[in-house]
Amino acid sequence: MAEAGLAELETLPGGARAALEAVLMVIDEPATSEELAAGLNVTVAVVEDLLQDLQREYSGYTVKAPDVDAVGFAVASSAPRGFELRNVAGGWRIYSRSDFADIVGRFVLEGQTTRLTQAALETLAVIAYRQPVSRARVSAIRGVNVDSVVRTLTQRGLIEDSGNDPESGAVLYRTTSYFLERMGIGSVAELPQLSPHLPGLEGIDEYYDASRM
Amino acid sequence: MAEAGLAELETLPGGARAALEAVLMVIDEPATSEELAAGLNVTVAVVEDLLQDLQREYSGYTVKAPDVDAVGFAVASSAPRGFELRNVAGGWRIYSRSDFADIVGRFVLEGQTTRLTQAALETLAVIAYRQPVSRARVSAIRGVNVDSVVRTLTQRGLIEDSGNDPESGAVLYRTTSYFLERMGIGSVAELPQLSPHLPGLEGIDEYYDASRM
Amino acid sequence: MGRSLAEAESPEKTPDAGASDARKAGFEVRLANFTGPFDLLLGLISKHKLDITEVALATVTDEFIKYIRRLQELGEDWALDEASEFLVIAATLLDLKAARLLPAGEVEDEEDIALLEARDLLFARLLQYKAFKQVAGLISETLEQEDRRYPRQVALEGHFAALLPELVWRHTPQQFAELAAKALKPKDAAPAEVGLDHLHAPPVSVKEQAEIIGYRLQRGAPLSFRALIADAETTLVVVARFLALLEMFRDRVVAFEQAGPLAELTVRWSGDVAEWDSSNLSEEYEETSEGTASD
Repeated sequence: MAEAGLAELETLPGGARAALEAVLMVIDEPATSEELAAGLNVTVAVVEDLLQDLQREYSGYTVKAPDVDAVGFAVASSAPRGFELRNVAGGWRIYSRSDFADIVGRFVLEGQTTRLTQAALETLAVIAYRQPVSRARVSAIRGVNVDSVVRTLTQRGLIEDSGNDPESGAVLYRTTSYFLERMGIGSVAELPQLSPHLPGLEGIDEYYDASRM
Repeated sequence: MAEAGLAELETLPGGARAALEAVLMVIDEPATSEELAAGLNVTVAVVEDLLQDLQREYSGYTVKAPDVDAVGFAVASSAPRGFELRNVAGGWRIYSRSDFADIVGRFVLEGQTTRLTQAALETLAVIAYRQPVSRARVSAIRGVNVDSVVRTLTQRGLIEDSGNDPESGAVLYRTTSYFLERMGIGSVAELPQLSPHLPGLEGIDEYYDASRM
Repeated sequence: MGRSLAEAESPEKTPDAGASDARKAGFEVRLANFTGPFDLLLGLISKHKLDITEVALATVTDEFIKYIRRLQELGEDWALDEASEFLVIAATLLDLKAARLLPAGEVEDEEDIALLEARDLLFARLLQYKAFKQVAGLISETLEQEDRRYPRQVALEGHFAALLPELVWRHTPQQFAELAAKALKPKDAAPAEVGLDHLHAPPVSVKEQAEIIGYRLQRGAPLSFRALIADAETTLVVVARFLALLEMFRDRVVAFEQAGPLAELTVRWSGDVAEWDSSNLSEEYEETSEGTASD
């Protein structure tokens, strides 16, 4: 059935590649390759190939032919486009290219986020690496009360309530997929390793879990 | 000055064309060529040339070379894209190509529920009782980021843009007549009074204004 | 990281400055994004350009206490949480200073081991804090870079929006109003409660403890420190009595005798009974304990 889907798409102008592009135009949050495959009625493998083709093409890496210069328009099409296709927070989405941030920023005022304070950044870092984690524990690690900062981060949609600690009943926090999106990564596993910053403290997690506050 | 602007844009990867694309790809409201020219710091004539180039390219009409078939990738790049640049009511915006309307429509319907989520309902309730109100304020009241929920409610025709806040310039939202219809009431004034449910509501505005971010 | 360390040092730049200069220094600290005792401790440690060793800690302890004193001289109002965190750190540092006096090698006493563990815990916490500070810097850079990309998030084109199935709407106006009331109710409306949870112990006044000690010692017989804290219910009381003794020693109303390292510490009354009053004690620790009590 998925093969029939692909054959059907290829009859349209621009084929499956253009169909995928058309769908990418209307999504307003990252779409997984599974969702895209279902929508296009093709296999996930086909969609993933197409996505990678598009990603490369938008970034201007498609020039393979040796005689590019002979064909005027080909040079133009090998230049990077003004937008890029990225795989973030587990899904695909189109973004304006960062080179044009200043220009795009003049048109897109809203949604532009204000910068986080140092306190908010440090709290966010602790939550990102220790999630799910209670406010009390974040507070113990940071050495200051973090209640209001946690509220701000929640309002900004960067962290969220992820249920209660079965033992203490305290609310546990975790980062959101919006956080992943803002970081441009697919999952928290892609965050830089903490251990290089923590020399000789391999056992600290166990220590903390034992003396949990 | 506009010429200096063009020279500057041409130093960026993809040049002025990509810069224009970057803007067109992320704006929600169609922009006039005058607005685009001002944002890019080039003349209107330059922008209009670029717009027409892009429009033709997206539609796959750039193929001029006679030896296109000899160059594999050129065929692909001359094919229409999945999106098109349209001039609607004097403004330019990128839309998904109409050839793919069926596929896009299927994708949009996939996974759509006929019911609003709890988050959407609560956001709608806040807007209904506090209108006209900005997203930032709704977000502060709800304690979470409401951007995507507001988009959903707008798409569903339940709320609409009602102009900008004179002070902050933020877009203000209000409920629509479709909302009244669904509620079975004639005007917002007919919404039940909140006070019985929320004693001490008088001070709530001050509370939120004080804790506003 | 480097920036905040430099900032944390700023209070040290104006030793013995005039009142207005000192006030300015304190003010600078507040502006300098100084976010708590760990920040300050890290700053002090890096200033001495030493590994976190016992030697550095002794110096750092002195400076930390000096810093607290300066803040109090400035009449800075501390937030309750901040003050209590400082108190905890100050107490730990005092413990550590005491631990430094222990001879290396034979550590048998459980209390000594506890002190060493407290030291290791403080080191571990500081290192961990430092690591998170560094990754916070990385996260900040990434967020800034990513902020330069704008996602395409346009409203659905009209003809697609029209395809959406009709919403199922089951709310009566009354139910909708209840929903609104719930959504509009202020969350976390009681900031007064915030931050009290971690105060496990009731507030203890150093002044009060000094009075207790004074009363016992003025009866004549010298008492061992062990005896003086025998009835202390919590560690906080022990810390308060220890601080009180330091204060009383400075006021020269008590004298210490100790036969050797780790030997029993004997405390003897040496002051003029008529003149001494616990209210003579410096306000150093008192302000925060009173703040704790009245809040």
